[in-house]
Amino acid sequence: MTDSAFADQAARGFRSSDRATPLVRPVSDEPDLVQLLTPEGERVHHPDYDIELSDEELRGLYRDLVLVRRVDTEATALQRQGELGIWASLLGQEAAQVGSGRALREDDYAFPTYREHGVAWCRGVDPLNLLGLFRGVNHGGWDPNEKNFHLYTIVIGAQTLHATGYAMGVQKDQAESAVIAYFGDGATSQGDVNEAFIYASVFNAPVVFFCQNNQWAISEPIEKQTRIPLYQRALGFGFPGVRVDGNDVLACLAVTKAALQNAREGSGPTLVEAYTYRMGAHTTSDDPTRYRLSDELESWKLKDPVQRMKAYLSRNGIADQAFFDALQKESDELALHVRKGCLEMPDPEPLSVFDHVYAEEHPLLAEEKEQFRAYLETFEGSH
Amino acid sequence: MTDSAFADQAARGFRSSDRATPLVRPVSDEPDLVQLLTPEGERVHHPDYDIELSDEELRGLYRDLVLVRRVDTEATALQRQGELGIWASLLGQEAAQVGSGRALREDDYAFPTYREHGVAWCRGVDPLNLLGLFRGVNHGGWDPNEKNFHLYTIVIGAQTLHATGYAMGVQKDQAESAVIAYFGDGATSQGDVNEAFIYASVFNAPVVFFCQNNQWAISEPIEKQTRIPLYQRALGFGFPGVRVDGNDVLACLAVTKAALQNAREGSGPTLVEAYTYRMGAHTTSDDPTRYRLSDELESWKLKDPVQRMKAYLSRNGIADQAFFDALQKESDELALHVRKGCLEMPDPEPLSVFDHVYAEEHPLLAEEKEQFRAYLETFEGSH
Amino acid sequence: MAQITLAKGINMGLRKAMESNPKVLVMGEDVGKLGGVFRVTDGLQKDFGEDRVIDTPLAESGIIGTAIGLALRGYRPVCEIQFDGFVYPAFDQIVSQLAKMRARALGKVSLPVVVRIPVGGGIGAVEHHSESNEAYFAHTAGLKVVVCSNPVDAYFMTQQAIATDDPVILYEPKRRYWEKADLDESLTLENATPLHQARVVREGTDITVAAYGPMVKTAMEAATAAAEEGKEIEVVDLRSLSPLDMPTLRASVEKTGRLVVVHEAPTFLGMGSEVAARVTEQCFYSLEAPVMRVGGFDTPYPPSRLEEDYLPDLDRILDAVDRSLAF
Amino acid sequence: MAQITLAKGINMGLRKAMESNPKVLVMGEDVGKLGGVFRVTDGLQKDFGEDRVIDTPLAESGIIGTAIGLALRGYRPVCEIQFDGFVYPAFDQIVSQLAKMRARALGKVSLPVVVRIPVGGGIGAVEHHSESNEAYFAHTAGLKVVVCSNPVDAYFMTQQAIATDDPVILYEPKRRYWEKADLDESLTLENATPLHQARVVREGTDITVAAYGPMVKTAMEAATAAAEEGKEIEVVDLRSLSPLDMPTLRASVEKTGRLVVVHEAPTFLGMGSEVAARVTEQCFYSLEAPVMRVGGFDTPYPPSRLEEDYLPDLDRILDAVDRSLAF
Ligand SMILES: Cc1ncc(C[n+]2csc(CCOP(=O)(O)OP(=O)(O)O)c2C)c(N)n1
Ligand SMILES: Cc1ncc(C[n+]2csc(CCOP(=O)(O)OP(=O)(O)O)c2C)c(N)n1
Ligand SMILES: [Mg+2]
Ligand SMILES: [Mg+2]
Repeated sequence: MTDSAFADQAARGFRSSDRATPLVRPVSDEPDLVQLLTPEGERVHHPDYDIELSDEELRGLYRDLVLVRRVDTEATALQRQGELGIWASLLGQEAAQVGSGRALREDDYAFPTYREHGVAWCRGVDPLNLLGLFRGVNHGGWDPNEKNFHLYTIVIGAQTLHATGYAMGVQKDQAESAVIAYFGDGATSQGDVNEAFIYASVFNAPVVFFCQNNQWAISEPIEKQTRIPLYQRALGFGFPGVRVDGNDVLACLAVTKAALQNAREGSGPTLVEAYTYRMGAHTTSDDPTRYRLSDELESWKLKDPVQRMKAYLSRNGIADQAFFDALQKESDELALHVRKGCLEMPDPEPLSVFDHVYAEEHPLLAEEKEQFRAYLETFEGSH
Repeated sequence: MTDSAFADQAARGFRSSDRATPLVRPVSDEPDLVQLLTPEGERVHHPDYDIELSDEELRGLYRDLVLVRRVDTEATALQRQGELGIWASLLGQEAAQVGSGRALREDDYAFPTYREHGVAWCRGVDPLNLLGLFRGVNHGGWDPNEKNFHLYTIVIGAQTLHATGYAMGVQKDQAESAVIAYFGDGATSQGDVNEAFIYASVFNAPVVFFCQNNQWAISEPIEKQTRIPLYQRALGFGFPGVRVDGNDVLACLAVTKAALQNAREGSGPTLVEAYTYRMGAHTTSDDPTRYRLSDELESWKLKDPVQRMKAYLSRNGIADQAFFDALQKESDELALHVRKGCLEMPDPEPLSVFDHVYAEEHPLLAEEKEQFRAYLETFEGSH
Repeated sequence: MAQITLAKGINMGLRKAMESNPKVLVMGEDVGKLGGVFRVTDGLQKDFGEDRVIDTPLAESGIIGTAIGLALRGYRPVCEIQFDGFVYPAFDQIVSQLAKMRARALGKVSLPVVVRIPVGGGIGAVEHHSESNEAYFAHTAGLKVVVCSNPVDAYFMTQQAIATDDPVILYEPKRRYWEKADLDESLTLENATPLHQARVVREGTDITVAAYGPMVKTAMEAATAAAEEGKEIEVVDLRSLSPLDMPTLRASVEKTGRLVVVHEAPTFLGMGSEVAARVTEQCFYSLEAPVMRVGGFDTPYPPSRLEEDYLPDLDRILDAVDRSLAF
Repeated sequence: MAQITLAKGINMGLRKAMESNPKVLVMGEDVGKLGGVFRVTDGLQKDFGEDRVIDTPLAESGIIGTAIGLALRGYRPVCEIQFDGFVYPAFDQIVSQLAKMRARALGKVSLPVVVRIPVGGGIGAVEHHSESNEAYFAHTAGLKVVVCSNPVDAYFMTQQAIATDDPVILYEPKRRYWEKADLDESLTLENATPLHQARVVREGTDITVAAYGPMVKTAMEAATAAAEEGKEIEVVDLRSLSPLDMPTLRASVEKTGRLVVVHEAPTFLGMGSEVAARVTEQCFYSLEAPVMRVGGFDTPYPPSRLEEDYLPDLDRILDAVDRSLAF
C-alpha cells in the first residue's frame, strides 16, 4: 500500500527534498490502531503491517509474556514483603514490551525508562539486575554494553536524547544498527523528548521512539498531556507516527520491526505509540483508587495481552496443554530464582559509596573516603 | 472556505471532542503562504484571510514600517559609533512585526524576544527604552504593564512559557484578551517552546505563537532546526498552524488578527509562521559573510516589506508625495529623538546594582550595599 | 490545639492562603485528585476546584514558566516539584527568569511564586528522590530559600512564603512529613517567627550546632545524647538559607566559641561552606576551633541501602562536636 | 615558538585532540562555518568535516543529552555552550545524567564529555552573557571543573580535559580570549602541568591571593601594585575548582598566613566560601586573619554600564589585602 496517509502528509507539505522518504506508514484513523490479534485472540490482517511467524516463534512470544508477567508479580510480592523499596509494575504492558523487545536485533540498542522489565527480559538481562535497583543496593549497575540495554532512567524523558545521540553515533559509524527509546505518555510533555524528536529528525538518526501510552502518568490521565492522539505528535516534526495496539504482541512486533528496519535503511526516526493500559498502580507506593474508576480497569482486562495470545495459541492448536504445563513450571522456577536471588542480594559495603564516581583520581574524594574509613573503624570494637 | 487542510487534519484524527473547533485554517501547501500583497505591491486575495482597511489605516501601516526601520538604522549607527554595546537589527522583518503588532488590541499582551522593536513601536513603547538595554544602562526596565508589552527576553524561547501562563491567567479571569508570544525559527528547537505548545493546547490558552522564521539562527540555516515547514509543527500538538508571507504587512495583520480573535473566543492557540528574512547580521557583533551567500540577500531584497507597501500605496494613489515627504521629516525627527536620547542617557549609579533584586528586605544584601558605599567613599577624595 | 503532621501543616498553610487570597493557585504534577505523591495538597482541588489546583503536564520547566506568566497576570502560584531531583529541568526558568525578572524590570514587576520542593533522603527511595540541592538556589541572587523542620513552622512558613512578593524556594524535609506536633490554630501570622529568622531550638554553652530541615531533629538528638555526657550543645535551626540570619548565628557562636554545621547535601560548596566562611570572618577571635562541617559525601546520593552511611547521623554529629571540642 | 591568543590556544588544543583521536567531536550552536561566536572553533569544520564538527539545533539540553548518547557509543564529544547564561537549559542533563551516570553504572560506563563554557563578564554584553556559574557545577559530584587563565594553559587544558574519562566542565574566561602569550609547540602533554593542579604564578610572602580564570590577571596586577608599596603577594591560579588542589593552597597559606580569594561570581556560596571553609579547617593555626572573599555582589549580573563596579578589580583586591594585613 503506497498511497497511505503519509503520502497525504507529504502532499500537504512535508518537504521530502533530498532526504530518504520514510517508509513506515502512519495509520489513518479508521482504524487508527494497527492490530493483528483481536482481544479475543483472533488473527486479523493489516494492509501495511504483517508478519509471518513459525509456531515455535509464536510460542516463544507467549512464553516471554508469561515469564515477564511472572517476574513482575513476584517483584510486587517481594516489595509487599519489604524486600524491595518500591516496584514499578509493567502489568498490562507485556505485549508492548515483548513485541518491541523481540523486534530488536542483537546489535540494536535500547534505552529504557524504569518500567521496561519486559524489554530487559528480551535483551537477556537477568531480572535480578532490575531488582537490585528497586531493592536499593544499586542504581542499576549492569553493564549496558553487555546486552545493548542501557541503564534504567528515572528522570522522565532524559533517555530519549541519549538514544538519539547514540543513534547519531551509529550513523557516524555507518553501522547497520538501530536504536530504540522507550518512554511513557506523560514523558511526551517534557522538553527533552521534543528536543529528541528535533535532533533525530534533523540528523535523520536511526532511532525508534517507542511510547507506551498506558493512559496514565501517575494520577494524570492522558488528556493532561495532549489533546490529540500521541502518535500524531510526529507529524509536527516531519517523521511518521503510528499507533499500534499495545496489547497485541504481534502488532507491536510487526510495527517495531518495520520502524527499526526503516531506521537501519536510513529513513530516520519513527514514533510508535503503543496504545495500552497500566493495569496496576503507578508503583507499589501508589493508590490508583484515589483517581480512577475500577470500570476502566475492568474494560481493559478484556484486552489482556497475555490472555489474548493464549487464546490464539489454544484456538489454533499452536500450543498444547503440555506446553502450558511446562511453561507453568518454568515460570515457577523463574519466580524462585528471582525470590532467592533477591533475598540473597548482599548490601553494598559502606565505603563503596565513594567508588565509581570518577574514572580518574580525585584527591578530595579519596581523602573523604579515608576519613570515613577511619571513622567507621572507631566503631569496630563496639560491634 | 470550509474544507481547508485543517478539516482534513481533523478527519485524520484530531480529537475535536468537547473542545471548540479552532477557526484559523492552516494553509495548504499550494500556495503555502498567505499573501495579500505581492512583492511587486499588487493586492491579491486569499480565500481564508482578507482585510478591509481604510486609506488612512494603510498609510498608518506604511508609516509604522518606515519609522521602525528608521529607528533600527539609527540604532545600528549608534552602535557603530560606540554608543550601544550591541544592536539586534530587525531589518527585513518590519512587516511581520508591524502587521502582528497592529493586530493587537490594547488589552492584549505581547511577549517579545530581543528583536521586536517593531512590535514595541506598535505598543507605544519609546524606542529609547529598547536602547537602554543595548547600551547597557539597564536590562530593559520598562514597566511591562504600562503598554502590555513584556520585557525583552534573551534566553531563547523562555518567554513562550510566560506568555502561555499569562494566557492561562487571562482565561481564569474570563477576560476577553489574547496573548502573543514572539520567537524565532531557531527557538522552535528549545524544549521550552515545545512545552509551551503543550501547555497552551492542553489548557486551550488564548495565546498566539508568532514565529518569525527569518531563515537564520545566527549562522545556522533553518534546515538545522527542522526538516518540514515550521508552521506544521502545530499539527503535532493539535492546534492550527499557518504560514504567512512575513514581508507582507497586510497578510501578517490579517492572519494575526484572526488568530487573536480565535484565541479570544476560546478556540485556543495558533502557530503563525511569518516567513521572512533577516536582511542584516544577527547582531552588530555578527559577520554573516562567513556563512551565507550574498545572492540570497539579493533575492530577498526584491521582497522588501517596506518597498512593497510603498509601491502599493503609490500605485493606487493611496498616498501622495506630500505624505511621503512628511513621513521623511517625521522619520528624521524620530531618529534625532533616538540619537539625542541615547547620548543623554545617564549611566546608572554604582549603588543601584543592589536595588530591585528583592521586593522585601534582605539584610545581607543591605549590608553588602552599605559596605560598598563605604568602600566607594574611600575614593571620594581622589576623584 | 490540634496535633498535626508536617505534611498536614503545609496543607493547612496552603488552605489558609487560598482562603484568604483568591489569587493563590496550587500547581504541579498530581497535585489534584491524588493530592500529590505525599498528599500535601490533599483535598485542595476538591474544595477549590480545578481552576485553582492545577494538574499540569509532566514538564517542570513548563510549571515554573507558566507560573511566572500567571504571576505577571497577578496570580500567586505555588508550584510543587514532585521530588528534589526533578527540579533541574526547570533550572533555567528558575535561575534566569524567576530570580532575575524583578531586577530586569527595575522593580516594576514582582514574581510572588513559591516553589515547594520535598527535599532530602532517608526514605529508602530510588535515585533522584533524595537529593539536597539547596545550595544551587541559595547561591542564586534574586531567590529566597527557606526550609521548615517541624509542623508548626511548616504551617506558618508556607503562608509567609506565599505572602512574600519575592520568589521563594520552600524546602520540605520529606522524611519528616509524618512527624507530629501540636498546632494552636488560633495563632495568626503575626505570632509567627519572621520567615527569615533562625531559631535557637536548644540552648547550650559548649558548642553550637547549626542545622536545618531534616537535620534539626538529628541535631537535637545529638544534643540530648551529648548532655548525658555533660556537653551542652546549642542547636540553631537556620530556617532561612537565603538570606541567612547572621545575627542569631553570630550571637550563638560568640557565646559558645565553636560551631558545627550539619546538612545532608554534599559538603563541597554546600551551605556549610558559606556558614563557615561567613561566621569565621565575623567571629574570628571568638572561634576556638575551625567551623566543622558534617554533610553528605561528595558523591551522588547513593542507593538507599547505603543512605544510613551517607547521611549525617547522631554519631557523625557527635564526632564533629568532639573534634571541635578537642581542637 | 608562536604567539597565540587564549582563543587560539583552545582552537589549537581542539585541533590537536581531533587529529590524534578520530572519536573526538565538536558540537554546539554555530561552531561550524561561523567557528563559534568567539571563533574558538574557527576552521575546524572545514578541516574535519560536518560529521565531526556539528552545528546542532538551538537546544542546549539536546546538545548535552545527545553528547551523552554519543559518548555511550564511544565518541568523545566536546560541547560548546555559547555563553555561560545559556547552560541552564542543559542543567538537568548535566547534573542528573552526565555527572551521575558513571556511578549509576558502577563504573561500567564512562562519559568523556567536555562542556566548554565561555565565562564571566567585562565585555560589555547584555544580560545572561557575563555570568560566573562555576559554583553550581563544582558543587555537583561526578563532574570535574577547570578554568584556564592564559593561552598556554588553554592549549593544554583543552587537550587534557578531552583526554579525561570523566565529564569536565571547561571554563574559558571570555574577556581574556584575546590575551596573548608564547606557546612552544614542541611541548607535549607530558610537559604540561597536571589538569587538577593549582599553580603559584607569583611568589610572595605577606599574603596569598587565590584566583582563577579572568581574575588571575587582575590578581597579578594587584600584586604588582602592592609590590610597589612593599607588600609581597603570592598569587595562586587555582586552575581546577573540582577537585580543588588543597596541597598547593595549604602550602601557600602556611607560608603567608593570610588568604584572599577572588572570583567574579557572587560571594554567597561562591567558590570562595569553599576555599575559605576548607583552608580555615586545615590551616586554622596558620591564619592570622580570616580568609577574605572578593567577588561579585549577591545580585544578578548588572547591566554592562555597571559591570566595572560589580566586578572585582585591582582596588577591591587591594582593599581586601589591606583589611587582611590590618586584621
Ligand atoms: C523529570 C521528572 N519529573 C517527575 C518525575 C516523577 N514521576 C515519575 S514517573 C511519573 C509519571 C510518568 O508517566 P509516563 O511517562 O506516562 O510513564 P508511566 O509511569 O506511565 O510508565 C512521574 C511524574 C520524574 N521521574 N522525572
Ligand atoms: C538558551 C539560549 N541559547 C543560546 C542563545 C544565544 N543566541 C542568541 S540569538 C540566537 C539565535 C536565535 O535564532 P532565532 O530563534 O531564529 O531568532 P533570530 O535571532 O533569528 O531572530 C542564539 C543561539 C540564547 N540567547 N539563549
Ligand atoms: Mg503513562
Ligand atoms: Mg531566526
